[in-house]
Order: sequence, then structure tokens, then C-alpha cells
Amino acid sequence: MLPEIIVLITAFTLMFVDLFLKRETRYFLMGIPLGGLALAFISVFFLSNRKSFGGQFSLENIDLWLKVFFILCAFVIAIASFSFILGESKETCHKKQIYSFEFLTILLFNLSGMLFLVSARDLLTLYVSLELSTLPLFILTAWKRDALSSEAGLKYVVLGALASALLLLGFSIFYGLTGTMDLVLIGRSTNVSPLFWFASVLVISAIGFKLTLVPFHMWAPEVYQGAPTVVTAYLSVASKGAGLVLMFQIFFRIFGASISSFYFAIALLSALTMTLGNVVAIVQENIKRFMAFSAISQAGYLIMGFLGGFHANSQAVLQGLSRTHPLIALSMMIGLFGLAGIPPLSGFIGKFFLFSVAASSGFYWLVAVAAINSVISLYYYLRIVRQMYIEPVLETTVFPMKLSMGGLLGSLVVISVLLGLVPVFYETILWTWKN
Amino acid sequence: MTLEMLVYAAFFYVFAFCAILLAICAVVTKRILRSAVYLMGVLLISAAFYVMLNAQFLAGVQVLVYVGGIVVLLVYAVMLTQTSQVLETLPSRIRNTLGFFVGVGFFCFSLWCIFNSDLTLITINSKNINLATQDIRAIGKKLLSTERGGYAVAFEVLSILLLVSVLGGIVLARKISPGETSPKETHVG
Amino acid sequence: MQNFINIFTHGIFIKHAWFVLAVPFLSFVFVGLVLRPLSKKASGLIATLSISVTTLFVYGIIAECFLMHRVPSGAAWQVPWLRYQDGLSATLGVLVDPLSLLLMCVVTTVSALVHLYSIGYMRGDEGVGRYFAFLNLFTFSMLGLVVAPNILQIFIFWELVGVSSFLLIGYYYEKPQAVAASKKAFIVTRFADLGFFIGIFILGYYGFQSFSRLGPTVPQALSPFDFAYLTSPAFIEFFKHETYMIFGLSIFSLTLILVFMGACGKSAMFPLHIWLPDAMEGPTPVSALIHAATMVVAGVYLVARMFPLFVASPEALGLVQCVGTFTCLFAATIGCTQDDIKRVLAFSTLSQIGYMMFALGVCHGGNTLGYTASLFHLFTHAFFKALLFLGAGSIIHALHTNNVWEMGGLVKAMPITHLTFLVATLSISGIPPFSGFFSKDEILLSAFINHQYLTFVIALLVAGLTSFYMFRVYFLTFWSEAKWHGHVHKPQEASWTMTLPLLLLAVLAAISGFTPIAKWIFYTKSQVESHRLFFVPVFGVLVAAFGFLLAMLFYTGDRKIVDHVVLKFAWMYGVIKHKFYIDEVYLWITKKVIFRFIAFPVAWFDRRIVDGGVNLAAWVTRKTGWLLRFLQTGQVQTYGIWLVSGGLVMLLVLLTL
Amino acid sequence: MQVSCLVFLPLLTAFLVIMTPRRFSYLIRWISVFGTGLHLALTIMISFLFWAEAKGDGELLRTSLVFKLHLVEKISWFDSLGIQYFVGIDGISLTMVVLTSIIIFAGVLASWNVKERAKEFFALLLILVTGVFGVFVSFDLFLFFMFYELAVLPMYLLIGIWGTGPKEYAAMKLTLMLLIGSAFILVGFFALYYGSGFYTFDLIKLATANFPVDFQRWVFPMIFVGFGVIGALYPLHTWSPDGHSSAPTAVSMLHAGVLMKLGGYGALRIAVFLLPEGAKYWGLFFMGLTTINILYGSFGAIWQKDLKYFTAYSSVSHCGFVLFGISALNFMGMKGAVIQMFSHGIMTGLFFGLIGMVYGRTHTRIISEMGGLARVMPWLATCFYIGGLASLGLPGLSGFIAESHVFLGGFFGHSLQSVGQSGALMKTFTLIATLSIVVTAVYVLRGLGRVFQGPIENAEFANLEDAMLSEKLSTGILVVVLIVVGLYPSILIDVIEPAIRPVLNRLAGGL
Amino acid sequence: MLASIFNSPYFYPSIYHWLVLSSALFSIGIYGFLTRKNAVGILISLELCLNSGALNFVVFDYFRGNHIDGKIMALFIIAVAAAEVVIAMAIFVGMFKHKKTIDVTEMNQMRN
Repeated sequence: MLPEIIVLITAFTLMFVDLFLKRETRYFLMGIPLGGLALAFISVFFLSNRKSFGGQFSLENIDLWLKVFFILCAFVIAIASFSFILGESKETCHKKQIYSFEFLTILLFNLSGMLFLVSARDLLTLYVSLELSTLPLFILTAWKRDALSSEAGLKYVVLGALASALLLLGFSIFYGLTGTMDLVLIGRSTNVSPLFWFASVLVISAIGFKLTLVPFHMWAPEVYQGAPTVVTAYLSVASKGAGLVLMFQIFFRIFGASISSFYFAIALLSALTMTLGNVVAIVQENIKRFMAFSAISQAGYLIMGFLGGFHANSQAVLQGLSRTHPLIALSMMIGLFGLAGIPPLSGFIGKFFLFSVAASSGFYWLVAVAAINSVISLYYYLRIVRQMYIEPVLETTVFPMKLSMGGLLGSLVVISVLLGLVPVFYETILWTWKN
Repeated sequence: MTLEMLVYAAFFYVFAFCAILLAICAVVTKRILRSAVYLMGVLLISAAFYVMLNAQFLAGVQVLVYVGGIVVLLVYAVMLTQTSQVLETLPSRIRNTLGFFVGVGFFCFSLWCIFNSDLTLITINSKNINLATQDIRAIGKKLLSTERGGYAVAFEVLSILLLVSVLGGIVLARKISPGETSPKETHVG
Repeated sequence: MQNFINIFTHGIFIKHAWFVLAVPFLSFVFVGLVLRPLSKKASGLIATLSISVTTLFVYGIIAECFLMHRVPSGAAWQVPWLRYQDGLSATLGVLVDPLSLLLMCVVTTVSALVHLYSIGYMRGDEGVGRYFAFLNLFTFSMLGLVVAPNILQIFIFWELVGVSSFLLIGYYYEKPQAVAASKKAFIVTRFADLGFFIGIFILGYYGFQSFSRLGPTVPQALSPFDFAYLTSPAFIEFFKHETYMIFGLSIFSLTLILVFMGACGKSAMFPLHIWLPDAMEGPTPVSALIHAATMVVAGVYLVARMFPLFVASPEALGLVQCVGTFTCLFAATIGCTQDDIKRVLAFSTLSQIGYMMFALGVCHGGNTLGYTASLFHLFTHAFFKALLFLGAGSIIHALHTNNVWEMGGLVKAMPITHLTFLVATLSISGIPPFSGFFSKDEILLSAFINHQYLTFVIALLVAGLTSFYMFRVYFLTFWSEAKWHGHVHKPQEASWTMTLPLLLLAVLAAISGFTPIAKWIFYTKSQVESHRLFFVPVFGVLVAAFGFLLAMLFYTGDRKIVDHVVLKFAWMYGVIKHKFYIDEVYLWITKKVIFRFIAFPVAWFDRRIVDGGVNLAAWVTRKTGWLLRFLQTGQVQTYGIWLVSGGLVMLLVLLTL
Repeated sequence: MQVSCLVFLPLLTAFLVIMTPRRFSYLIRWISVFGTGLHLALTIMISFLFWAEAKGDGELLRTSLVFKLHLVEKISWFDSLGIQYFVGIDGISLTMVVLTSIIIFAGVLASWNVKERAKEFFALLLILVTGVFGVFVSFDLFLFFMFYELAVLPMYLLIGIWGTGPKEYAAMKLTLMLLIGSAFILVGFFALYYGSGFYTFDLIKLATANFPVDFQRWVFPMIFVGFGVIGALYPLHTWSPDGHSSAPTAVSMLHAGVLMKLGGYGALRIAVFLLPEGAKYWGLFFMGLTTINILYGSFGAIWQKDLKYFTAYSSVSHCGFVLFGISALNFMGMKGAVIQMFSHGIMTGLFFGLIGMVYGRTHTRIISEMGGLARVMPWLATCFYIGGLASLGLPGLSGFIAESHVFLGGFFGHSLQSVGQSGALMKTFTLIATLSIVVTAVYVLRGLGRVFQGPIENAEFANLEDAMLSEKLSTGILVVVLIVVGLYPSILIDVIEPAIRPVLNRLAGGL
Repeated sequence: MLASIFNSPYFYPSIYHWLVLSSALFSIGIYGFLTRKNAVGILISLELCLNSGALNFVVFDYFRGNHIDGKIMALFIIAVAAAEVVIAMAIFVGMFKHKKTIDVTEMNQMRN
């Protein structure tokens, strides 16, 4: 529970301090969230996997790394959002918005929601922490309060509510079928009846919504376009991560035994998402809509990880998550295309693991589709590289990058390249996994 | 069939019919205010359902929070957005039929699934019944207990959720003092 | 003197036979890389020196064989060069047997004299170093071809000969016609080599298959490609009875026809002769060496080398005879109408090689005298044809024009050239004392003995035509009234370097008829001396004399008889003059048919269809992307519909699977 | 230790090049030349080492089913997935490594006058070469694929930035088509990884797994076509004419000379070696396809106006020989394929280098605009002619050795059923393919004749100067190699033969 | 005849009746969601869906569960619904400031 508590404390202190300090002197307030997150980051490592709160809140190794991932994302986004909050970026549209540190408090609450989501062990906690990790996003999306942002917010709220209603119905049926709220117990006792399929479909559509899988992805382009850039970055990184965690919990805890019957459905979803995401991304002009579709295709790759067994795939998912995701999305989102040139190398290794999982359960046709899609995705990476290197340099379309931002992303790039080559990161995950 | 069961069944059918009728009206009426009222009706009836399923405390909460709070909030929203007078036009032909088909499709699928899966009935045995009487105490105890089955964590998370929603509501909807520049349309390049 | 003779008895020369190949190659490399940029004179001298040394060495070998009264049959020296497979490898070596000795002697002698001649002829030119290097390369490759112990080595040097002739013909690369001629020569010979290459495949294939069984029985054979093995009776027996039939021909005769196709290309037989007349664009010594004495006879040598196989297949020999005879007649007719002196000589070469070919061809009639006759004619023809070319060269060198009608009255101006040219003309027309008479007589005899009377008659006719066009050239160049008076400097004899080769060749042309070739070169010894028919030579001489008189009548006096004849047969004369328009037909085929109907469609197909296919795939993805874009209608509720209906479809998928 | 530094030396040079500030462009060139020169020396040293070690290989490998590697280095990388850094040298890899180091040395020398952004140009070129070296020496499929991607990606930037003509289109098409090829290969590798049951990417270990026949029948075409894309197999070759003609000199030298050999190398080393049954099943089909490849390339070259397209089509035809030799599936065919890879690599390197130099002077590549250049630049003309004669298979130059091998291999058919129905079909394919020696002669002489011979058409070509020292050195090396291999082929053959043996034994059913 | 209806086993409201009722409500909610033009109307139909979900929970709790968890879950659902409505209202109001209408069909400034 330690990281969650620390995050909440930082959120509350930030809120109170923000009230009392005058507008100009709040500049140094940035220290609080960063310090809090750093503390949370460290605290995660002190926890060994013990259960607290009577099993409501347990922590296994894989969750350890997921929490690290979420905190890392929040940390990066926090840094990135300073220029947004302090009004230097062109995005903040009017005076009143400046120095509104509520942005960060809501962000931290959202983070706490995700951390709770990771360790939820029963339907109720799962549902509530899921809500806590999506509702703040509605607020953040509509943050700029201009026409575009509000429209995006509206669409996100409406569809988000529908998704949560469907999820709710699914959970109720699960509860009905098994009579218990505890995820693991549900997993053990489900008998495969049509109602079970109906409930799983409802849950999958909610997951699909969160992960922007194809039939449920319609909201993504508008919301990504409307929301402020920092929020779009957060959406495509953290919220997708949360979606993955939700899928993780549902697929491995509830479906547990009968997961193999879902393989074809997942493969279908993954193929559709990849192809549509990549194909439409080619023709997009608006940068943020383009990011949306590329993120959608990324989601397509990620769920390939679920085609393997519990052990084989979790590494793959984690690899895929940590490799393809933060780096590409982040560097793209914040508009520093300079770093885009490298994704093929680091992204390649992440994708390689995902492909290997899909191949392990015999979905060779899916690997072929995925490989072709990665070629198409390379097409628009190369287009971006071309914009940068080959065309005569236009006026910088990106708002001036502060040293902090450059330094941060540079280091992220180095990490990503190292991740690819040096096996230490990967081995430790395996080590922690084994025992 | 004891008399008491008969009355129970009668109540069920009457309330069920009313609930569905009100729901349909809430969804179809042109005036938004009227649909809010119909919604209130449906919620009240479902509170009655809760009572029939001996969740008395829940019925109370339902009436208090749901009907009292949320519906009133809906009415405020209608007032704020001055759409109460405006007659809502009918949706386009395609959207209507599509919506209808999806709704009916959903209903048929759920029915098919319900009737094909064997929900072995756990008959109402005595043990359950006496439990029902002091349900409030049990709910309270379970809500805050930190052992195996408790929901203390969920309770805390819920509190944060409500805090965030309030905070968000304020931030999004607070009035911008006339002094500041009006929000100009900006696009990120 | 005695110790000088016993030098030849120890067999040193044969043991070091590789010397024959090494010297030209080393001098080619040395001249080409080192001397060429340094000095023209030095490269000329070194090149000539090296070839003459080789010539002397070859004479040494001949003397050695002559003194020891026997000629070693196997390869004198072998080195493994290229290992294809365990049982199949190509070796480089020197085979010393009567046939290769004859050719070696011819090639080295003529080449040495041409080198000497070129020093004078090419004096003013600025690319002389390059010229001599290529000449040395040519001599090296020709020698390599002649001494090849296996068929693969023949093919290798066959190509090298083709390339060096290409380089030499295209020596004056400034002139577009020279470039076109060299390109044409190479491509036509290359096309013929294709046939030869396929022939080698089939031979190699069947040889390899049977080598494990038959190999040990043949003493000299090292690998399936060796001639010793290919011409061994065991292999011929095996190959003859191969039942595989294609286009109605047995594989055996088909292979031989393919090999003959290669020979045709190099010796410019009828269908593939178009490159020889154009090859005259090169410097005259080159024509003398390559297009008279050595390269063009390579085809005859090949057929001679594979003769045991050819004898075993009557169809192949029949084809050889037909092609030979037809080319002989065809070339002779055209030769009479040409104006350019070198073109006349070129067609005369064609016709003489036709003689040699059909001499080999008639042997299918039973008597193999033709084999000896053809090689004897090859031997003599090399000398007098080289002499004719060099003579023509010195005339052109003096008058700077090729056209026969612009020459005249050189009898007094260039006495040595005139004398040597006369000797050569007499010899080629077959007038008794000179060598031409003896070899042509042998050929006529062999045609008659083998009962090929049609060929015999045509041969006689061609003999007449030969003497007619040769004396036509002789009279026009030397005896008609001089038309060069207007020129600033009057023509006079060139320096000694040019006249000495002429004299030597004249001597050789005269006496070479008496060398006892038959004693050494024969296919079946018994049939050579069998019978002497006296009337054959008489007819030959009569026909030659008739040709001489006709030419004298036409061309010594004024020209009205000639004009009258030309007028009467104007149409036929025109056609013959244009070489029966065969060049134009070839040109049409390559330009119109091959380039327009094969190359262009292939290139177009590649750009449009195959490229288009790829671009189409890109366009399709882009278009689907464009269409899918409009799925996002912006209406929230449509998204809701997608969301729920997507769920329902998913349910269907799950339930059905 | 030697093989790893062989692979990573160019990367080190690239790093050094990146470090030098942009102003000293002269220094950049010297560093890269020195780097590649050192590399060439290292390669020669390694080949001597190899000869010393591989003395006894000839007999040893006569019956063995697995490659005998030398100078092996094996370090575990992701051992849980069965991936390790497994590098070694055998006959075939040594030939290819020598070829690449010669070509890159000549390439760097030939691109002496690259002015704008020279730093990135040389750095990317050296990275590309590292990828290529990596591919030739790696015996772990994952490592192989990693280096393969590393070799393909810089190509986009190199053509995109320094190219001429429709460079973006060509660069994009080239990269995408090569990557689609690599997509096929990736699927093939996964099939091998999981099909073998060993869960390892180690080539030697995979060789011991006997894959079921129908598994082989669908994986073999997948990998062969994947490699075929970069090896210019018939329908998938469309990227090479555009790619080569809009690439700068050094890049097209490297690309046509070496990168297209990756296809042949991969097909032989992985596809045929691991899946012999599949190879036998598909052998005839690919042989037919490559026959079209050979004739199609040569006929196409006749009609080309631009010199680079002319050479690109000729290299399509010659790469057809490589794949033709491989699909002949017998000793001579495969050995011929490897020799052809080497000899064609040198030839095309020479050609593109020379075209670059000619273009540097006349600023035009259209054949009809140029004429009579032999008078002005004799050195370039002679080298061009030697290259041309080598490409049309003149004995005494390396072209003939390769072509004769391939044709004899094709004609002699499978060592197993050389007579049967497939034998006859193979013979007809070979005979059709031999037609190419005539067509090659036609387009080579026609092209060269029109460019170099004849009178000088436009006046300003009259005073062009001949090759500089660096250009003379670069073309000189390539010409010498062509002649040496042509005259004394057993240098190459003794190295290649033992390496082909194992592949042949597996084909002969020695599973 | 009436008696026969009353005594037939299917008359007394078993779990199936309740489930049919709640899914009927849910379907009506979905229909409303997909067809109402007014944003608040959409919210209303959403409330219907959530309420039917809560009812579902209570029904399952009564028939098959341990009679407490379902109720607690329903409680939480009500709270979450409240939170959602708050945020939705805030955004609708913000939207109204710009577009002077909250008709959902007009909000398609960002499309294809």
C-alpha cells in the first residue's frame, strides 16, 4: 500500500499548498509532485509480495513492475506538463488557467487509481479503481474548456459511461454465476455457459474501449485530437497501460482456465486493430490524430501478448509494454520527432517478443499480418524521419523544448537502446518472476 | 401458493410493468424535463424492487441519493442549459431504426443467454432470511472490515473518486471572471 | 653441324612445350602494361621478337619430331586449372601431335611475319603499343586454341580469340563503322559459340556419365573433356548408340551439328559469314593474320580435331559438305563484283575455307583423303592469302585508297609488291608450280574419289571464278593506267620491314606445295596414296587458265566490255554486289524483331506492369486508409452503435467458435 | 576475437567519423579510408588464419552434415529464449566477407568527392557495412535477422538524402519492399524456432532437428521468397532498378555488389541447408522463375537509356544466376552460385564505381548523350571494358568461372535423379538460360560501344581529365581481383568447396 | 383458467423474471442512449442502464450470492453514478457555453 499512500499524500499536500500560496511564488511548487513520485518510485522496491487488507490488496512480482511503469509514466508526464500548466506553451488558452495546479492533483489521483487497479483482487475494488483511473481523464481531456476540448471531453464521458455500464452488467453476471466477488474464486468456479460468454463479451467490450481495440476505438481520434498534448500523451501511455492491466486481471484471473477459447477472438481483434490503425494512420494529416491511430495500432500489437500462456506472455506483454510504448508514444506525443528515428531498433525487440508469443500458439498467419503491419507503420515513421532529415527544415513546428525536457527524453532513448541490447533489465524481471 | 406469495407476485408484475412503461416514456418523450420525471419514477419503482428483494437499506439509499440527488442534478443541468423549452426534434430515421435494432438485438441476446444457461436456483433457506433482518449492521461491518471479504480499500478509493469528481466539476464549470480574455480557439499545430 | 643436330634428339623441346604459350602471354602482359605508355618502337620490337622466338621454338619441336621419326600422341604438358566436380575438371595443357604441329607452324610463321610487317605499316599511328599488345594476345590465344588437349580449353581460347579479334577490328575506335564491325563480329561469333557451348555440355554430360566405365580403357584420358577420351572408339561407340532423339536427330549427330555451328561462326561459313567482310575495317596486317591465315581456319581445325566423331555421323558430315560447297560458290560469285581490294580478298578467303570445309565433308563417301587435302590446303592457303593481304596492305599504304578502280600502273612503281602479288595470285588460282595447285588438286581429287560429282563440278567452277577475280584485281591494280598521277607524292616501295615479309611469304607460297604433308597428316594411312587420276589436275589448270584469259580480256583494255556486261546483267550484278542483301536481313532481324518486339516489351512490361503492381499495392493501402477515415463521422451515437454492435458480433464469434 | 572485431571495426570507424567536427571534411574521408583499409588488412589476415586452420576440411566434411566453423565465438544473450551471439567463419562466409571488405574499400575511395553532409554519409555507410558483415558471419538466426535489419535501414537515409532523381520514391520503395521480404523471413524463422522443438535460434542445433516434410514444404518458399526479394527474384526485383539508379555511387556499389548477395547467401545458408525436402520440392519451380529472371534482366538491359538502369538490369540478370545455381541443388550449381556471388559483386561494384566517376565528369548518365570517351579517359574505358567482358563471361575473367559452373550444374541436374523427368526440364531451363550469354554480349557491347567508342559527340567532353589517384586505386583493385580469380580460380574454389559439402550431404538425404 | 395461471410454477417471480426485467430496462437504456439527441437525455438513459445493473447485482445477490456483497456493490454503483453525472454535467455546461446547444449531433467539429 505504501506507494499509493505516498501518492495520495502528495496529491493532498499539493492541493492545500496551492490554495494558500500567491500565484507568482507558486513556481517552486513543481518540486512537490516530483519529490512525491520519486519517493513512491523508491517505496515500490521495499514491498515484497505480501498481502494486506485481507487479500483485497496483494502484490505479486508482475504488479511490482506494472506499478513501476505507471509511476514512471506519471513522472515523465508531470515534468512535461509544467510548461503546459505554467502557461508557456501555446496551448494554455487563457490567463485564468495559469498556475492551476489542480491539473497535477487530478493526475496524481488518477495515478493512485491505476496503482489500486493493479492490486485489486475483487470485483468491487476492481470496478471502483477502474472508475477512479478513467473519470479524472474525462476532466483532463476537457481541461482547456475551448470548443474542441469540451467536445472531446463530452464524447469521452458519454462513451466512457456506456463502457462502464456494460462492464458493470458483465461483472453482475459474473457475480451471479459464481456467487462470490473474489476474482480468483470466480476464476476457479466458472462453468462455461452462454451467460458466461455474454458476460465476457461485455467485459471485453469495456476493455476494448479502454485499450482502443478496433470496434471500440472510435472515440480515440477525437479525444486525442481535442485533449491537450500532455493529456494525449498520458492517455496513450498510462490509460492504455491501465487497459492492459484490466485485461491482465480479467483474462488471467477470471478466465484463467478457459483462456484458450478466447485465442481466436483476441487474434482477430489484434489483427483488425493493427491493420486499421496502421492503414488509416497513413492518410492522417493532423499530427495528433495521426498519433491516435498509431497508438491504436500499437494496442493491436500489445494484445498479441495474450495469446500465450500466463508465464510466457507476461514477459512478452511487459517487454512489449515497456519497449514499444513509453518511448515511442512519449517522444512522438511531445513532438520531439528527433527521437523517432530510433523506434525501429528498440521497438523491434519489443515486437519480436510479442511475435514470438503469437507464433508459440501456432498463429503464424497473425505473425505475418503483424510483420506486414510493422512495415506499414515503418512507412509513416520513415515519412516523419524524412520530414526531419530530408526536407529543408521548416520552422520548428514544436514549441521550444526546454533543457529539462530534452535531457529527460534523451536519457529515455538511451535506456531504450540499452534495454534492447543489455539483457540485465529483462533478466531481472525473469528472476523476480521465478521466485 | 400462499396468499403472501400471491401478493408478492402481483406486486412484482405491477411494478415491473410500470417500470418498463415509465422507462420507455423517459426515453421517447420530446420534453427533457418530462423524461427526467419519468426517470425519477423508474428509480422509485426500482427502490421498491430492492425492498422486495429485502435490501431495505439499499432502497432507502436509492431514494435518498439517486432520486434526491442525481435526478435533481439532472434537472439543474436542464435548467442551466435552457433546453427545457426547446422541443427536442426526432432523431433521423436511420439513427432511430439502427438504435432500435441494436437495443432489441441486445435484449434478445441477453434473453437467449439467460434461458440457455442453467442458473441452479438456491432456494431461499431459513438461514438467509434471518440474515436479511439485520442487513444494515452486516453491510456496515463488511464495508469497513479489512479481512478477507472486506471492502475497506474500495471504500477509500470511492471517497477519492467522489473528491476528484467534485474537484473536476468545479474546475470545469467555474465561471471565468469577465476580466480575462475570452478563450480563443487554439489548435496545436 | 652434328652437335647442332643432336640438340634436337634429346626431346627437350617437347618436354618444355609450355614455352610456346608462356612467351606470347608474358610479352602481351609486358608490352600491354609496361611498354605501351613508354615507347612505340620498343613495344613493336619486343612483340615481334617474342613471336619470332616462339616460331623458332616451334620449328625446334618440328625438327625434333622429324628427326625422331615419331610424334608423341599424348599431351606434352598438363596442369589442372579448374575443378568442377570430383570426376570433372578442366586442365590447361599443350598437346603435340601432327595436326597441332601443322597449325602451330602456320600460326607462328604467319604471325611473326605479320608482326614484322606491322612495324612498318603502323609506324605513324599513336596507339601502336595497344595494337601490338592485342596482336600478341591474339597469337597467344590462337596458339592456346591449337594446342588444346581438351575441348574446354579449346572453348576458353576460342572466346579469347573472339575477343582479341574484336579488339583488333575495333582498333580504329574513332571510326563508327570500325566500332560497328567489331561489335558485329563479336556478337555473331558469340552466337555461334553458344551452339559450341551447348555442344560441349552434351559431350561433357555423356562423357561424365560414361567416364567411370570407359575412362580406364583409354590410356591418355584424364577427364571426360579430353580429346583422347572423346575421340576414343569406346566413347564413340557408347555415344552413337544413345537413343535420345530430338527434332528427329539422334543426340549424337545433334551435338556434332552444334559443334559445327561453333566452327561455322568462327570460320564465317554461310549463315554466319556476314561479319568477315565488315571485319576489313581493322588494320590490314590484322586482316592478314586473323582473317586470312589463323582465326578463320580455327573452325576447320575444330572439325579436323573432332573428325573421328564426325566420321561416325553421316548427317553431320553431309551438312559440313553442303555448307562448305554453298559458301564456296556463294563467296566466289560475290568476290567478282567487289570494288574494295580487301573485300575481294575477304570473299576469296571465304570461298577457300568453303573448299577446306567441303573437303572434310566429302569424307563421308568412304575415302578420307579429303582430311589430308583440306589440311594441306589450309597449310598452303595461309601463306598465299597472307601474302595477298600484305601486298594489298602495302598498296593501300602507298595509295591510301582501297578502291581497286583508283589503283593502276604500279608495275614499275612497286616492283617487289608486284612480283610477290603475282606469285600469290598464280598460287591461289592453282597454276601448277605453285602450292595452290597441289592442295586444290588434292581437294578436287578427294571430291571425285568419294563420288561427289556435283561438289566436284562446283569446285571446278569456283576454281575458275577464283582465278577470274584474282586476276581481275591483279590487272586493275598493276596493269591498268595509273590514276594516281595527281597525288603529291608518288607511290614507291615501302621500307624493308614490309617488303622482307612479302618476299619470305612469296617463297613459302611457292615451295609449300612440295612439303610431304600426306606422310604425317592422315586419317587412315592406307587410303592416302591409293590412286592418282591424272585428268583432275588437268581440268583444274584448264579452268584456271580460262579464268585468267577472261580477266585479261575484261580488265586490261578499256572498260567498255565490262560496262557492257554489267549493263546486260544489271539487276543480277546489283544483287550480287550487295552481298544478296543478307546484311540488311540480319540488321532487320536484330533491330526490328529482337529490339522492338522483345527488348522493348520486356523493358515496358517491367516499368508498367511489375512496377505498376507494386505501386498499385501502395495505392490500395492508401485508398483503404482514405475510405476508412470517413468511418469517423464525429457523431457520438454512431460510435455508441459501433461499440455495442461490435460487442454483439464478438459474442456471435465466441459462441460459434 | 578476430571475427567480432571484424564485424565491429566499421562501427568503430563510424563512431570516430561522427566524433570529428563537421569542418574537417577532409579528415573524415581519411578516417573512413583508413578504417576500411585496416579492415581489408584484417580480412586478409583472417583469411590466412582460416586457410591455416581449414587445411584438413576437404576430406573431413565429405560426409558431415553440419558446417565446420572456425574462429567461433559464442556468448549467450537471451538464453531463456535460446538466443546467443554466435559468430564464426566457414568457406562461404569468408568469401563474402572478403568481397564486402573489398567493395567497401573501393566504395569509400570512389566517393571521395561527396561534399554536403559528408560526416553522416560516411557514418551511415559504415553502419550499413557493419550490418552486412554481421549477417555474413552470424550463425544465430535472431542475430542474423538483427544485422539484416541493421543493413537495410540506413539505406533509406543514404538514398533519400544523397540520391539523385526520384530519390524519395526510390528510397521508400526499396526500404519497404526489402522489409516486406524480411517480414516473410521473420515468419520463416519463427516457424523454424517453434517447428524444431528445440526453441533455439542456433543454426547448428536447428540443423539436427529433422523437420516434417510438409512443414518444410511451406516454410521453404516462405524463407526463399523472403530472401528472393533482396536477391532480385523475378517478380520482386522492381525495387532494384529504381533503387540503384537514384542511389549515390558508393551506396549503389555496396548495394548491388553486396546487399543483393545477402539474398543468395541467406537462401543457401538457411533455406536450403535447413529444409532440404522443401528445397527439392520447390527447386524446379524456382529454377524456372530464375531462368526468366536471367533473360528478363538481360533483355531489359538492351533497351535502357540510362547507364545506371543499364547496370541495374544487368545485375538483376546476374543475380538470377545466383538463385539459378542454388535452385539447381547440386554441387556444381551451388558452388557456382557462391562464385557468381563473389564475381558479380566485384563486377557490379566496378561498374557502379565507374559510372559514378563518369557521371562526376560528364554530369549525364544518358548513354546516347555520351560518345567517344575512350580518347578522353582511357583508364576508365579500359576498366569499364574489362568489367563488361567479365560480365559477359569471357574466359580468363571471373565471370566465366561462375557461369560455366552454374550452367554445368544446371545441366547435370540433381546428383540424385539427373535423368528422370525433372532432369529433362532442368536441361531445358539451362539451355534457355545459356541464351543469356549472347544477349549479355549484345547489351554490354552496345552500351559500352555507344558510350566509349566512336567520335566524341559534344565538344565539352573533349577536355575531361582521366581518373584521379584514388579512383585509379579503387577500380584497379577490383580489376586485379577479377583477373586473379579468372586466371587462378582455385584460390576461391578450394575455400568454397568444403563449405558446400554439408549442404549437399543433407540434400542427398543424409538426414 | 385464472387459477391455473396463478398456480403454474412459472407464475411466482423466479430469478429468470428478475433478469428479464433488468435486461429489458438495460436495453431500453441503450436504445435511449443511441437515439436521444439531447446530451442530458443520453445521461438519463445511462442512469437507466446503471440502475438496471445495480438491480441485477441485487437480484443475483438475493438468489445466488451471500446477500451482502451484491448490496454493497449496488451502493457503490449509486455513488459512482453520482460522480459520473457530476463530471458529465460540468462538461455539458462547458459545452453549452460554446455551442449554445447541447445537441449531440452538432458536435462533429472533429471528424474523419
